[in-house]
Amino acid sequence: MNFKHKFVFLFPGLFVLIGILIFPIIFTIRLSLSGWNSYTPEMNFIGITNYIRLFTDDPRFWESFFRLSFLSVTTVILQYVIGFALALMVWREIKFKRFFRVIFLIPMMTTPVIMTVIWRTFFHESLGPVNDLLGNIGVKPILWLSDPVIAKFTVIIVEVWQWTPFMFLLLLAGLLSLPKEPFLAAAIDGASPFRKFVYVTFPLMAPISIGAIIIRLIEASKIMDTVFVLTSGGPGTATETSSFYIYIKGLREFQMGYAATLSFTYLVIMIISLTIIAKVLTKLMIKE
Amino acid sequence: MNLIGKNITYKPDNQFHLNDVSFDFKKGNLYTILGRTLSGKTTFLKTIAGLLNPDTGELFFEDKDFSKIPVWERNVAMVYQQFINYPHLDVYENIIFPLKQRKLGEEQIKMDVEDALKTVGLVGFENRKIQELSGGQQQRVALARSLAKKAKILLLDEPLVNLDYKLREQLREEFKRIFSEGLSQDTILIYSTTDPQEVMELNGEVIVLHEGKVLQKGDAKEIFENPKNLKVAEISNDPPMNILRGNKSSDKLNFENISINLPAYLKDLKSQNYYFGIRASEIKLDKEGEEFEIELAEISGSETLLHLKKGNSKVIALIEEVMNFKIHEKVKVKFNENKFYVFNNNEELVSSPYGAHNG
Amino acid sequence: MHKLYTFLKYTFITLWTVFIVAPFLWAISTSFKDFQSVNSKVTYIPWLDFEPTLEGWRVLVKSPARGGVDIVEPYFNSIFVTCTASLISIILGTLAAYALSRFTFKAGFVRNNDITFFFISQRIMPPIVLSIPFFIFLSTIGLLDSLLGLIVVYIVLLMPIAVWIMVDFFNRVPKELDETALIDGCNPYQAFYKVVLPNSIPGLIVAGMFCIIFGWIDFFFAFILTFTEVQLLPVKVVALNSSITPWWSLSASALISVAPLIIVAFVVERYLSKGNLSGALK
Amino acid sequence: MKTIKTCVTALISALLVFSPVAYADKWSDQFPHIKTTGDIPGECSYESMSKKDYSGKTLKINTHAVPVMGEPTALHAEQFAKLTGAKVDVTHTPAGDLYAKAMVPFQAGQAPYDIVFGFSNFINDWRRYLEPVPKKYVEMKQMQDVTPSHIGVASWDGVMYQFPVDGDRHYLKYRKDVIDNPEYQKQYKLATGKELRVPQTWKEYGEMAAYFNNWDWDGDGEKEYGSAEVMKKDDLMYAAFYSRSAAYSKNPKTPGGFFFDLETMTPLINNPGFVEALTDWVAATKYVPPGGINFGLGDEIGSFGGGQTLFSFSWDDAFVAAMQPDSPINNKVGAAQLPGAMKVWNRKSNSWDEGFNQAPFFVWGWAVGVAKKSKEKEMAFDYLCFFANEANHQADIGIGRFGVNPFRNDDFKAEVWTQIGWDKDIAESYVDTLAKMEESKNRVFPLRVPGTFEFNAALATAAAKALAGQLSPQDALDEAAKQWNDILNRVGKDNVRKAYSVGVAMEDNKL
Repeated sequence: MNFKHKFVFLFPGLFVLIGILIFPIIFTIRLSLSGWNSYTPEMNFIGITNYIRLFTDDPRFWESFFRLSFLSVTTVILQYVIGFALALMVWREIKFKRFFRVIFLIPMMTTPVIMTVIWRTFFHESLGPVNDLLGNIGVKPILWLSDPVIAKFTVIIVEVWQWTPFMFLLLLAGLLSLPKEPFLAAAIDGASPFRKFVYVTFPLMAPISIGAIIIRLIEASKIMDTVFVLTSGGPGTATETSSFYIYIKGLREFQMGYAATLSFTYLVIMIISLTIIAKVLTKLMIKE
Repeated sequence: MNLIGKNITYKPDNQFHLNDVSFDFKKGNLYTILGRTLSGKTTFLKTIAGLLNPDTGELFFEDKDFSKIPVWERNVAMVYQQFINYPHLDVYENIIFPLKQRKLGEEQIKMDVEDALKTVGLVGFENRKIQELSGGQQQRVALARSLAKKAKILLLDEPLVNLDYKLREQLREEFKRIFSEGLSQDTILIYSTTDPQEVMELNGEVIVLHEGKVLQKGDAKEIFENPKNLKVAEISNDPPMNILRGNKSSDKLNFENISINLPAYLKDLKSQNYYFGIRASEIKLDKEGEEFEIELAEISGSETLLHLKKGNSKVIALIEEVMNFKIHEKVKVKFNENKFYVFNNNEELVSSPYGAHNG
Repeated sequence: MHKLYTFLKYTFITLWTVFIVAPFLWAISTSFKDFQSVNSKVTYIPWLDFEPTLEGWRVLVKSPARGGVDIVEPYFNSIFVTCTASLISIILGTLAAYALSRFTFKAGFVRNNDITFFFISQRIMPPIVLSIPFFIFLSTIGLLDSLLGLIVVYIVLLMPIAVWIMVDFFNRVPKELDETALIDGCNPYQAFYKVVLPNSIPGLIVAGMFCIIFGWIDFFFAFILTFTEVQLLPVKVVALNSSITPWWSLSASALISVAPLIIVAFVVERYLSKGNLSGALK
Repeated sequence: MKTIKTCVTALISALLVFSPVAYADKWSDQFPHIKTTGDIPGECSYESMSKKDYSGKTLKINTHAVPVMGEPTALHAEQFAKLTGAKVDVTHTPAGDLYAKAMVPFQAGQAPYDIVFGFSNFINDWRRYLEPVPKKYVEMKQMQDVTPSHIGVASWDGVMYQFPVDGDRHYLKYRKDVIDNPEYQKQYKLATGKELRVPQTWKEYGEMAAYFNNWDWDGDGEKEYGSAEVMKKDDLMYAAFYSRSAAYSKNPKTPGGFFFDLETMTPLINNPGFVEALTDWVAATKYVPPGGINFGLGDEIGSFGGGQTLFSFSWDDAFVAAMQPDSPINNKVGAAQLPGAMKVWNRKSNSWDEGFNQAPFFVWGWAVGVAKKSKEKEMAFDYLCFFANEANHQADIGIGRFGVNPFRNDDFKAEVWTQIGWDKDIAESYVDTLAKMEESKNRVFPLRVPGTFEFNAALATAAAKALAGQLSPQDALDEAAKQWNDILNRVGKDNVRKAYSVGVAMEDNKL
């Protein structure tokens, strides 16, 4: 179909979005070419000095970026696997189905920046219940927040708790909308549950899976509230992620120009890598 | 006062959906578009409806430039192969939807709907939800909506293809009745299908479409008896016409491993290589015939389809009763030598058992 | 084999439920504690392990002059901003999604998919990237520290979600449905609101749910873009985080802030159970 | 004449403060907050404020979260509104975001707040957006009692930008019931051959903390630990590091800079003094409670105040909180100056000077200013003046959670504290500690230069890496020093030197 009316549908949303965003984006790019900081709050022009600094003299940003990649990929894979498993389990008849479905949805309704405060007390190494309960069965206190390696996994645990419901909901809805015929066919062939999953369910779910994974990757890559509240990027810089690092540079140290440089670079990298990931996933999961 | 299309071409993404199609449809007539899946039938109908704008070409209706009129003002009706109704409305609301849209008076609407319901046999189903109906009933609702509208152009896009065999047969019968009773002389009815049988039964003007191109126009009998070329012969037969490469000698038709006595009507044919076509129904089991090996036997309805093989020659035979065969079993079949179509190396019809000779 | 599977299934579900519920139980317990019960040793059960107090809850409605935070007004602000921004995003997003799903757009190398990606890509930007430009932007148009200003910003945040879900949804609604409506005499607008919209309610519910969730849980923009006139719930709650963290009132506020969304969870589940949402989510 | 008048009012107010009976007047009836003292006459007393009329005007304030500073701000705002008819809007912001919350609008040329709370070391970044405190307030009686150190902290180059409402310093808190316990003294002597006493040096501190670590020494059935310290990166932790470094690096024989050599602007933070302090600190990770390496100030206060550790050192808040009547260690804590060291680095001779050295760290504390772009400056200063009036101040400093700490000569009297239920010897050791810090001639003031945040953040990141074992102390501080040089180049050496010279002048007792 092709009518001139199509513009009436598209343009309000598109122009509102562009209208609100055009200034921030141009501003960010311009800001990234300036030396704006707390002591010289001016939009001066310093060329690509900031970019040179980023690419030659800021290993911390790149470390934070690779850390972010690790954290977001790991959490999203876990969320996908667990979310899929849960969705499969409450897909068909099961006792208290509706109860479980509601329970499984709730974590994503919580405000991360508030809920993580609860997690912090939960994992508090000496005053939190986890180490206390583990202590009762003779486990030594685990340094949930202060060991550089374990702290990463604590962040992952919290993220998985918060966002698995998102995967769960998308995948459950996907399962519920699957056509019945292929399952009947498989049942007639007497396929085992495992084979049924591999040859019927999973291929049918592939497009939904890709969509869900990409969206979760986008969201997970912004991970910041959790880190901010849980560990402040510590111990050392062990849990610092890109957006948290940008936050530090921008709103803590007030190197606005440089933070804009980081932002813009980050944005470009993310758009490119997400596009590639989407392509690769499509290749891997959908057999022609 | 006709619906006239001139040189219509629609070619999105550099692929022809319609390729230089012209036609002249008269009111009160039934036209069937015959073609395989993806041959451009739906595109053809949508172009007439106004859902698609052709890249080039002209469309006139009642002497007006139809392309200037948007779809919602064209007064056409269309039934899709998917059973498209408004799921949020019940049967009655579905049918009055286009009438309300045209702001007809309530009395008028009521009468029209009752007529339509009666015609499609859904009286008493007015308050049913669409999801509660069977596929056939859903398609009747769609048809009723189109009929109630009394549109000047009624488009049916493979309306029966998604129904099971039995329903299809039944509805096809009803269609014949509806088309003859329920339509005014003002209406142009265009019916697209992949099924040659339907074309035969509906018995209208036929347009054979392939890859967006019109291959042949004419009445059903003409298409059946004189397919202009090999492609038409394939499309207009189900199962498709068997095509065998062979040559004509002085008194024989020779195919690989098989030779058949020359029928009288082919006497004047030049001796050279041809494509020979023969319908599946013209190959019969016969103890006197050639021996073939069965590759596959399908039973469909009251018929049996045999896929046969001899050397590299493969043919399909249609047996008009249900029989059981084993695969690799050998059977003897005979070709009806009086029913051979002959096509030259350009795949054009040279000779038909029904008389047309093109050289 | 089957029994083993059932056993494993219920074990896994139970474990996961415990994992999900645990922090809430801990928060409930903590919300009745005082400084002592939190800081001297780990305590769990009120009366048994510690003497419960309602102080943590009282703080939420007390005036700051008496050591409280008074979250009542921010609570309603949050509800208002979230719902309004969600509504606008859904309206604009649904229209755009419909256009992207049904019509073909071409401008230079830009195609439908690119426009859709443009919408969704707005979610890639971490809030920090946008916070300062938005500050300048809103101050230029005089909307800093106002509900309207926040709504404007949240539209950018939420519309991509609405577009993403609705494009998917519309792609699953047969386009023959709208074509039929057109043929039946509807112009494209009528076809949209008389036929497409009434059949898109499941999609709209899911999109609405995601918009509400992502609007409700935002902290960063609300934090940067408001001062004294308008306060949203998360900002107010985070402002509890003094140098002596009042775990008890933070726990209470965490519980209170999730409460309205649990209703959303029930609504969504209801639609899921009826199977109505099936088409809504890809 | 003026002196006499001051003396008289001081005398009167002193009498009022120390009178054992609650003083009832019409103001304390209306405002129970000041029921102990009643209104105390002064420029910004309740009486004086009630004569002002700000009705129809609105005052906007951004302050810290409730309760620390946030609660007194809101409380005095409410009182101020009642007295003057003004409308006062108060917002609360977590400590880490106070800077940005004010700085973003400042830099955008906005003044959404009339009054902004922050830390005193924001002064250099903020002062161009702040209105200097008008002469009439600087010269008023109420201000005369503020100690010179705190006037210095609130001022830049002789101009006061921040209105003194709080005084801050780091000092040592210890568990009296352990250190003064003869049993433990014997036991400790037996085990280590050393005296158990208030630690005089960081080495002693470390030894004692290590000894009293990870066992139940107060008999409550829970394990206790050696020390609670702010080790969480970015959460004021660099202040803890400077406190630990002062004794090793602030050499009275080498004036001219603690953080930088003022002449050459070479960062000093990787010299052996700082490295020694960081080495001590890394060792300290062994005797903090589990998770202690991730403690922020709140955790530190909670941990020490909850009776979990033997030592703690940072702001007053932990001490005052621990001394609240409902605290489990009420009257079981002592205060002392920060430990010293038996050697101090001499950067001139490039060698250690042996001998005891101690240097108090006047860490930044709460500070508040009035925005230059504010339209209600007069009202804003009146509010601040009212906030800090004597009656309010006396009432505020006794409430631990308020975070208002002594900064007036009057505060350094034991009676102020015994009155709110402290044991006499504790109150005396407390005021003695504070007074000695004021008297010290070897003080360290926080870094207040352009880019303060970047410098501190770079140091905190490096120190955190050392604490987490990612780098050795020397490497970590070398990395920090390298970053300091980068920042210097970005900001401009001369800019930093100019600003830093103000602080150095205070340290060298020239102001």
